[in-house]
Amino acid sequence: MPDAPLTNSPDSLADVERVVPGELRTEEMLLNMGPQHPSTHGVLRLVLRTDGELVLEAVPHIGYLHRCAEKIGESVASFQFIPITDRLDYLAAMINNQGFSLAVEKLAGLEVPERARYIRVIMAELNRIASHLVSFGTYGLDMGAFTPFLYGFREREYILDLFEAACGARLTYSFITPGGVTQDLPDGFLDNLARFLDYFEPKIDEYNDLLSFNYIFIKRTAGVGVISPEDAIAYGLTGPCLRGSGVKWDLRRCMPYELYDRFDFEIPVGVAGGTDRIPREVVAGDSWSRYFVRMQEMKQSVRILRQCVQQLPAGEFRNKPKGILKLPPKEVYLEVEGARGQLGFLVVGDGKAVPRRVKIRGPSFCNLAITKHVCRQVLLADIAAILGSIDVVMGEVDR
Amino acid sequence: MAEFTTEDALRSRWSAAARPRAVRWFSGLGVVFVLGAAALGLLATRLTGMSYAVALAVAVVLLLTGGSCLGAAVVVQYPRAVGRLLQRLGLPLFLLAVAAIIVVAWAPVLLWPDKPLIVRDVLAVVGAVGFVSLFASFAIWWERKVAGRIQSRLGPMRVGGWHGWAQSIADGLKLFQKEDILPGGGDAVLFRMAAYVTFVPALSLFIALPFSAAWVGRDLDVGLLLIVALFGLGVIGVLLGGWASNNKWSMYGAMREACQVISYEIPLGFSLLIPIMVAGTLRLTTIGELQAGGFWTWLAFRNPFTLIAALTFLIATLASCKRAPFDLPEAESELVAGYMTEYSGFRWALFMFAEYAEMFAAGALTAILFFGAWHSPLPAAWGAAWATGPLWQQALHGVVFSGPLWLIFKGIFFVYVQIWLRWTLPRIRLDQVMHACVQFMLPVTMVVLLAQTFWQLLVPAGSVLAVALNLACTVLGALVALGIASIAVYGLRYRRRLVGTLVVDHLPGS
Amino acid sequence: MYEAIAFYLLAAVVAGSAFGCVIATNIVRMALCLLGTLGGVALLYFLMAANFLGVVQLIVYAGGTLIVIVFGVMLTSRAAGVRLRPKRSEALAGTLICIGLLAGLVTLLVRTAWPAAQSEAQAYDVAWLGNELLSTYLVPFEMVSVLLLAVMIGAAFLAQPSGKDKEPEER
Amino acid sequence: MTPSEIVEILKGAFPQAVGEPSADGSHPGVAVAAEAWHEAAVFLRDDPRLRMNMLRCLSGLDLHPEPHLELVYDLISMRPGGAAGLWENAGEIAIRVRVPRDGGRVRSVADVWPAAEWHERETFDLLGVTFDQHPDLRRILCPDDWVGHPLRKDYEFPTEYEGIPAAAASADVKK
Repeated sequence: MPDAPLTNSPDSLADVERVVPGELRTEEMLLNMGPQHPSTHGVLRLVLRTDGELVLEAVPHIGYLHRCAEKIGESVASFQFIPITDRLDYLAAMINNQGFSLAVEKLAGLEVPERARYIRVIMAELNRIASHLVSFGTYGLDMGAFTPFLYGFREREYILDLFEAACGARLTYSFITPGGVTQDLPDGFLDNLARFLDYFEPKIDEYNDLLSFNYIFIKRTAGVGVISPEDAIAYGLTGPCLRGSGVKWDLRRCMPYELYDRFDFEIPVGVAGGTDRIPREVVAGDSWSRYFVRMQEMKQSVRILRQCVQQLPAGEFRNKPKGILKLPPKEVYLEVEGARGQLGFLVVGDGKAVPRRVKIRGPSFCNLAITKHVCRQVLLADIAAILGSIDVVMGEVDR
Repeated sequence: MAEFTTEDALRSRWSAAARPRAVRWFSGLGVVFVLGAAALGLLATRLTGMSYAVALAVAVVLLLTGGSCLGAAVVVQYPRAVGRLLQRLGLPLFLLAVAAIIVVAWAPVLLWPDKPLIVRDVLAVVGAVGFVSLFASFAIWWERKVAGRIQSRLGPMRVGGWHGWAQSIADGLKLFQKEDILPGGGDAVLFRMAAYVTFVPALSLFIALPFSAAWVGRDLDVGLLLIVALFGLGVIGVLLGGWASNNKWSMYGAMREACQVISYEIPLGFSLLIPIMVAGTLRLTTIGELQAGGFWTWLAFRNPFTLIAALTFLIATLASCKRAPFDLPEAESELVAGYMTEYSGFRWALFMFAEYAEMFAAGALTAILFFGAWHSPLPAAWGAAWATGPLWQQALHGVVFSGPLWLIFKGIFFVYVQIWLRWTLPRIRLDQVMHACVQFMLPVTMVVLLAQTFWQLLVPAGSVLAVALNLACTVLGALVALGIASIAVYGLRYRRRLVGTLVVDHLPGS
Repeated sequence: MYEAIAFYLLAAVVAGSAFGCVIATNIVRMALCLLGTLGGVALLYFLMAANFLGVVQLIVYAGGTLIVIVFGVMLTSRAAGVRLRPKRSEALAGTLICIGLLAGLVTLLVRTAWPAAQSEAQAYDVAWLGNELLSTYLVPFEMVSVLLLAVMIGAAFLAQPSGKDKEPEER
Repeated sequence: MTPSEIVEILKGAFPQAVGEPSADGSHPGVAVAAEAWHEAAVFLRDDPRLRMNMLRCLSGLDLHPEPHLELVYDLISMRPGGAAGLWENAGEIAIRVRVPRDGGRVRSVADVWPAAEWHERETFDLLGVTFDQHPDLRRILCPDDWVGHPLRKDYEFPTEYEGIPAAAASADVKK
């Protein structure tokens, strides 16, 4: 290429030995993937060291969406921080609200009415479905199938419609708040929800037929980016990425919070192929497993939602604290099972309304850290497959 | 440089003062031009010979200019009324214009039987360029409509009125106006050339592509080979464009394209050999005329090997037209847009035109070689009387039994298949593309080639075995066609009307 | 007359691009010029009603060899970006060789007794060509085939990965 | 396994380095001396009784005006063998490591839990703790040329960055 700089290498790339097997080698090239690239799902930048189509190494660079959420947390009252949590994992904002609210409640010793807890579970599970739908759609897009993307967004639109009815917002809800939720469910919400579930549940199978069991899709994702359970745990992977590796670990089951011990649901995990409907090519821990765990989780969320609709009690929707909520000088660390993994909040109070420290453990942050380990000796097209299956949201990575 | 403010952006170009001024100018100029044309016309009646022709030509040009000016004045004065009128009458007017142009272009052919070859060639070139641009506009619009329907959207609905029919024209106008950006550090000459190097072969293959036995630019004895050669030439433009863009992603796209197209030319060539062997010629018109007698005579249904060859040919054309699932060179989720990343405006449009031209050529070639060329599925014997009857009967014969319309229809059908696949399937990875070529396509086509050789040596035409397998393949083909048709009918029967918004209240059951 | 115009036009294109190919300093531009030359020669063949030869020229040289050249240039490290400036001695040597070649060709052209132009061109179509190749010229044809086979085997042998890692990317 | 049991096992192995468990029941943890932290980390991970295989989170706290920064490592032991193939929580604990505010250094545990790599980079970036023997200790969220460590309580907001003024915004925040 004329005048193209071939070495814009950051130091970390300077002296990694050549590790490619085989004789046929061409010149190595450094390739900047992102921060504006369709497959990096936001402003992630990967520096790829490539040899032809082969990627020898991928180094992620983050921070392009850093909005100082933790610093803001130290300067606003806990209620005021709820809208900031919306903007962490903006595809599953309800769960962020829920996680922070739970941490504050635990710190301040705030009781939550039972109806509010049910509403929270409904919202969290709906949001999990919405988030997984986006993941499903964009993963199809990464693999070059455009159509599932629009199907995913079509179904998500109904969920957003339900959210809009409940709280007036479609993306950044600020609905779940310390002590309960900001509003009671509107009239007809449960009917609409039940109708949506009836409509949506068979659609999951349809999408499995369309994309999950598509031969090309399987060929593109099965056996690509395999993460062993040991690696997954060591790298702190959580959520569908961890379960994709075959580790049956879900906070909703293993360390239940809210009301999750009341519901009957299963924890889907990635398994080796050949059994059931799982294709032969699949290895536990590969991109396909991570993707398929999400598809199955949507079904389980539907199950939980159906139980919620049946059990939802009448009563208060919020236990509003009297006056300003002061946080005692204690410390609490709490994790919830977000759509992308365990979302943790460490909140330290010091007797004032404004917390002394808010630390956010973004699941995508930890999940993304493994890319450097996994994206070695893969093809350029596999980068999209691996990144898409890890399913990061940069708002949560950069906070 | 003066700063461009938001107010500037918001200010309408046709401000209150500008509009009457423009109307005055346009109408004034228009009247002057028209009067001038009239005067010149009057003058011309007095003249003779060359000067008469020149005066007449100038008068016509003046008249057209004046008319345009008057038209512009009307548009500026009554933009909304003209817009509404265009929404109503745009499509009929457009279709009329196309028909008129075709008639005007072909009138000399019909009225001038002993035309010199040069006239025929000029017409063929004009026809090819016209067809390609018209088809590309249509196909882009159609692809967007089909994609929309597949994705439960509507696709373009606004421009021009009826289902956004003028979308491509509007896009084309937009592309013409766009800035022609040259990437910094790139090779400007090669960057400019690349678009033409891609476009010219894609266009020139239409010279040898017969639309029917009579409707062909040049009926070459090596027509098929020429088309295949020109198919392969477009790659050079893509390679040069990708390289000259000074963009690593473009480079990747160009490399992928070269790898893929060169590799798939081999199975493509082997699949081509089957119809060549059956027909014993490279002349496309002869191959086409071989399949005149109803759809059981189509080459694809001749015997199992030709059927397999037809399928491998379809797959190979997908790869050489870089359509999904082989769209790696422009894979938007991996390479952004591959070799086209740095192109904009008209040059980008040239690449698109080339792509759609190649798509149609591939579809038409599939039809000519395997699926009955320009013949309808009806047996030719039924229409034999019409073929030699009076002119209206011949015209009817051309529509019902065999003629360019059938080839265009079939070509569009295969283009539709390509669109359909693109919006349904994910993309293959590069190593899988190569693997599929070398490990699957190549052996299959070679075996088929060998088998076809022995078939032709050992199984005489008309023998029981030949007839039986011909029948079996025909039935299979008919069943597949019936299946597709029934799916289409089912879809039409149970289609759900798309509502404008996706709200829970519109869910089924409410 | 048309033929004459077309011939001179094409000849100009061929000669011009050949000249450009020689004087270009960038190897990829040379490839583009080569495309002009090879394509122009193909068109000259068409002009002489040697359709088959023209098409083969397009397929083999313009569509095949040229792409492989461009491809190879781009793959081999930074050759594509290098500006080629011949040394004076090289230029001199090249000029001498070209002059020698020109002299030889001109001599040949002048000495050969050309047959008078045939009044009507014989229709040498593809079928005739095929028959001739497989009957009259069978031995040379087959020898060329054997040569090509040997080249293919040699290429396969060279490309074969030596050592342990036979399959770099097993999927 | 309860946090106090974990602390006892840890104390058995490192009597000097391990402090008293924190009284605050909402986030049970134990202080470990910075010098012994890496050994303790290996022990926590490898001891068959503990097997703290996942580092969930690393939070840095600024204890201003005390001259210390506190690093809180949240560890959990995940083991298979629950009902229906479920993995279970076999104990969790927060390890607190104190380092001085100025020039605080601690040995990196990225070799013990790879998850620590990015967490440590973040703590280095935002709080200014140096992790020795870290494979790639660079800023992660802030740009490489950023000045200061934003999560420190005495952090001065810059008035501009690379010529981009931020004076008005920083004035607001300072109040």
